[in-house]
Amino acid sequence: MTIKEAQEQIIEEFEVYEDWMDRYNYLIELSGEMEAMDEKFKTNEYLIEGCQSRLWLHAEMQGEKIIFTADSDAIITRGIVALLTGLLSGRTPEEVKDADLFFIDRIGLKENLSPTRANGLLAIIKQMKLYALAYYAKQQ
Amino acid sequence: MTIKEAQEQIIEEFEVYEDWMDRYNYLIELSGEMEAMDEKFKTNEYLIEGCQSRLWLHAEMQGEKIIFTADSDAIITRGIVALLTGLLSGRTPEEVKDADLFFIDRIGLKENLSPTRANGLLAIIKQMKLYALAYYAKQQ
Amino acid sequence: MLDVKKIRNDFPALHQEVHGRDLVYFDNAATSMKPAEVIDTLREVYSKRNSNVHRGIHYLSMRMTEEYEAARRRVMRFINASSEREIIFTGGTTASINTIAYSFGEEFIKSGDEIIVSAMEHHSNLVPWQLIARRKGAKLRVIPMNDRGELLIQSLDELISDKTRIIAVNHVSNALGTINPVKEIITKAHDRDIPVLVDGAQAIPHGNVDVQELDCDFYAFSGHKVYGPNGIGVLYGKEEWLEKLPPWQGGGDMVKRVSYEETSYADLPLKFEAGTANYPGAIALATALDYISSLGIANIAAYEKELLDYANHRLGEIGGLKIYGEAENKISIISFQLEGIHESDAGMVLDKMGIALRTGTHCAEPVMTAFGIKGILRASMVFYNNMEEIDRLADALKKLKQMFG
Amino acid sequence: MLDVKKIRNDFPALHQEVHGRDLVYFDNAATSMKPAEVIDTLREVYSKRNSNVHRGIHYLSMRMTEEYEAARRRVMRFINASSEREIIFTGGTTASINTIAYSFGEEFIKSGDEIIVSAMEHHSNLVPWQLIARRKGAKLRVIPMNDRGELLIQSLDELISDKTRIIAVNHVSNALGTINPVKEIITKAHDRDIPVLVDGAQAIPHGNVDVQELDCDFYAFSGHKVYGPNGIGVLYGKEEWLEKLPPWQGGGDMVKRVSYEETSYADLPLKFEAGTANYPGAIALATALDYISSLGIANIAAYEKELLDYANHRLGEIGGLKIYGEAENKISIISFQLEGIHESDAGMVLDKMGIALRTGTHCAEPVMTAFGIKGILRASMVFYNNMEEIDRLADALKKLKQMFG
Ligand SMILES: Cc1ncc(COP(=O)(O)O)c(C=O)c1O
Ligand SMILES: Cc1ncc(COP(=O)(O)O)c(C=O)c1O
Repeated sequence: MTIKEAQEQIIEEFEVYEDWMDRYNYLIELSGEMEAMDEKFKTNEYLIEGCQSRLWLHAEMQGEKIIFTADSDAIITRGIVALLTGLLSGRTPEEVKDADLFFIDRIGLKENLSPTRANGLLAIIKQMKLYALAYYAKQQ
Repeated sequence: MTIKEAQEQIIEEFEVYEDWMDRYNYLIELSGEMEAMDEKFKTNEYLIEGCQSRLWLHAEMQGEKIIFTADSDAIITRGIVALLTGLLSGRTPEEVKDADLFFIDRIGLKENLSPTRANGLLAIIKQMKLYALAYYAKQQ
Repeated sequence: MLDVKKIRNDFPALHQEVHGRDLVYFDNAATSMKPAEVIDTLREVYSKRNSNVHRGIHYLSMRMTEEYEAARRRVMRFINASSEREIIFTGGTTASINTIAYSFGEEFIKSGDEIIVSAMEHHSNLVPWQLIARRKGAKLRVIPMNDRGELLIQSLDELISDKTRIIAVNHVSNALGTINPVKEIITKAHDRDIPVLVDGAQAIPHGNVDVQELDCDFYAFSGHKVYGPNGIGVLYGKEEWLEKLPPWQGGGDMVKRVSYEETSYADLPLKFEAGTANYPGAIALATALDYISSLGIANIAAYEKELLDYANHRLGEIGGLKIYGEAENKISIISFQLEGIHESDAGMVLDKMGIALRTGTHCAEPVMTAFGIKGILRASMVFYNNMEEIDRLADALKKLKQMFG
Repeated sequence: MLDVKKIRNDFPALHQEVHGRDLVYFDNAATSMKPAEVIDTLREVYSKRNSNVHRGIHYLSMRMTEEYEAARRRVMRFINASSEREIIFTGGTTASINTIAYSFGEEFIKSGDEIIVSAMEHHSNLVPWQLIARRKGAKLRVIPMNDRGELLIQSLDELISDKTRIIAVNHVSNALGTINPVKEIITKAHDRDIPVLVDGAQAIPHGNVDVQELDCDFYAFSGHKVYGPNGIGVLYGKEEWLEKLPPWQGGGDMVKRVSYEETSYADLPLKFEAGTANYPGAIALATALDYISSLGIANIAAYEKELLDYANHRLGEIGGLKIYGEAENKISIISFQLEGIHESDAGMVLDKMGIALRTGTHCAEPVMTAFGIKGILRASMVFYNNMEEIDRLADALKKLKQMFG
């Protein structure tokens, strides 16, 4: 599945739920399914600034692919992070750096987060892209 | 004529004029009729504070009576001052100090002056009464 | 005593839906809704009587000036100040406190001096003092609190010293709801001739404040938290203090005589009111104060106590809910956390259920630090809230626990 | 171009009687009347959407925050700032100028330094600089003017020296109407790396202001003079300057992290916005700016020029009437005296004829001193005024002369 197809699938899943309470429930579920991050990465070095809740992101290359692991002390944030790592982890740096993340607007994610979380969302995406760019540059 | 009677007369004269334009005209007339103050008293010493226009007041005893002379560089103020000196000059200190100046409220003078002038009016009356009090005390 | 149903009709903003649910507005400590009278006053002033105050000698300006000065007297009466010269209109509590921090600070605080604040100050009554302390090389001392969120004012006996120049303390804590014993603090301070500034932002809306009885030297509050508009606030100061202090801001209205060489300042209160006054705001604030006076401050306080008791009761049923701030004496604010649920998750979900409350540090980070937490949820209730709304909150919190369970 | 008849209907306060006569409102430089849209915006915000901005994560608070930040961007576009980080909401021009006088002054002005102002400053752009000069032991230097009320800016070459730290000058004089050549002043100042603060209180309502084109470092104006509400104003500052300056007021919203030991400040623009924002005021101000944009600033300026020309013509007929301020380049303000008639007599009688204009020193005492007078009458006209009103003034002045003749 391409990143584009995977996003279509997310959108479909979200559209099943009429209201945001159910969507939050879905995000909570996703959060529950996501593996916990290795505690050793939960340090300031991996912390993303600008969120009310704390949010950590780690990236490493395994072969040709970037592997993202992430975590948050807030469950809904963790659910969103699960969406993002599910979407982008295990892709090539090139795929990640070029990805157009249209699902965010389509499901109205930003509007339904608090401003600091919307900021956090943008910050984590930016950070993912930065990692991808760095690895991509290294590959060239 | 007592101060009270003189005030009744002022009130009557004002009531002849229906609107304040005419009353101002009347004050301008009074100003024209009032003798100019001796220039030597137009100094800071005799200046009353708190007016937009300048206002001087001088008092002296002639026999048993206080003689007030006053002046202003604004004509309407001068007219009001003429009213006041006309009313209080040539009275005994006791009369002046005890005078209840009801005509001011009755003709709505304060309401129809600018606030700084209304202040000036209060300030000059206060000053006149202070003079009267001082002379009265001396007489005792 | 209060006819809350009727009162709610006075507040147009209460009657709206949020995410398809009737709004429950429990964010009153952040800002209050406004009664129609206040909103109408603003409209009337701007559309019928508007004109700049002071110095004008035309009718509209004179009338507006009178109205503005009458508003000052209405505020004076509301807090029982002894003279209108003691009432300064500012932009809000923050501006009021900064006025004193700068003016008093420049005149009376020097290197090595000390300023006493409490462990539960809002940033607005902390940062201005930090700034002046840094400029002058002075030090902040802090009145500690216990784990119920009550100040340990006995400690004042040790904190106060010959170096103490001023004490700045909140009357009611916005984060914990604690009503502080400011009168005792003031008495202790005055024993040593130390003036006291009281941050009354959260006190004014909830109980009778009598500055003469308190004997405070300065008292600050905001319009927008007491059912009035934004951009207006009050600084009360004892006349003898205000006379002694230098002006803070320069500009129109605060001067008597100006030349390039020499400038003299206006008399009180104008000495501290530089620039065009927010007279519509001041008049609407006076309307707000009259409005709550007409309801009866004692009635308001009594009803809000009922709200608090009921909320304590209903929230007490919820397992894993921990309340922060359990002072003997508090206003109708409940700050809490749900075990295992991040406050921002909770706030976001409650929002979707139509319940507006505040999450985070509430501009009182040191309070959070003291309790070893990063943030809390705060439900702040006032006289137009009712028991059903508290039920809605309790039910929502139960649902929340299931969701995140 | 402008349909003044229709425009007048947008301003409810214009339609009233004073002393039994239709109001002629010529006191616009003191404060402007407000279009219904502005008044309605305030009502709507307070009655439907009110909620405190920033930090809130509930719907109303988030939406209000967006609206507030959108207002900031609307202001940014109006003056063509390059970033919303450069737009700081304050209480008004006076507060804006004091912000810079304190913040810049504390950081960059020391004993022996010089601050340049002009001979026609409003007290709000003079007293703050006097205050900081006194605190720091600095000196004020003054750009002189000629007897037409035009600044002699060649003299800047002599005034500017290595000691000059900042130049603070008004864009348009409230007392004389002069439009000052601020761009030239700024160019001269920047040649020597000296920043310039422009007091734009009287300029913003009357012509296009483009801060990037001017290249000014700071620009200040008030809401209430530009058809917006009181209690709100703007401080524009170049980002690079605002980054360098220390915060002025301490409080909520202007901090990032707070503890009793250490506090770090928020990013721009919030670093300079301590305390609860006047968001209703900011939003209504943006409405006012949009309103005049929709009329077209160029159209406004052109029509106001017509008003000025006509007023010059009609007042020119009156013997013994002396106009103060005859700059080549001026806005529709006429300041004048009638020979032998005290301005306060004249103002009082004009008031009874329904004409509201201002008398006195107009918070610009040094200007009066320069002309050797104690005060003047000022008729300040804007786009909702019309030729008939000017006729009424001219006729009234003739009548006045008879009365006092
Ligand atoms: C040129 C000028 N600067 C500054 C001000 C002060 O503005 P405000 O009183 O709104 O702060 C005014 C208006 O009074 C003014 O005309
Ligand atoms: C206790 C306390 N002090 C000061 C403030 C600051 O008030 P404002 O933001 O209206 O200036 C607040 C409110 O935020 C408060 O709750």
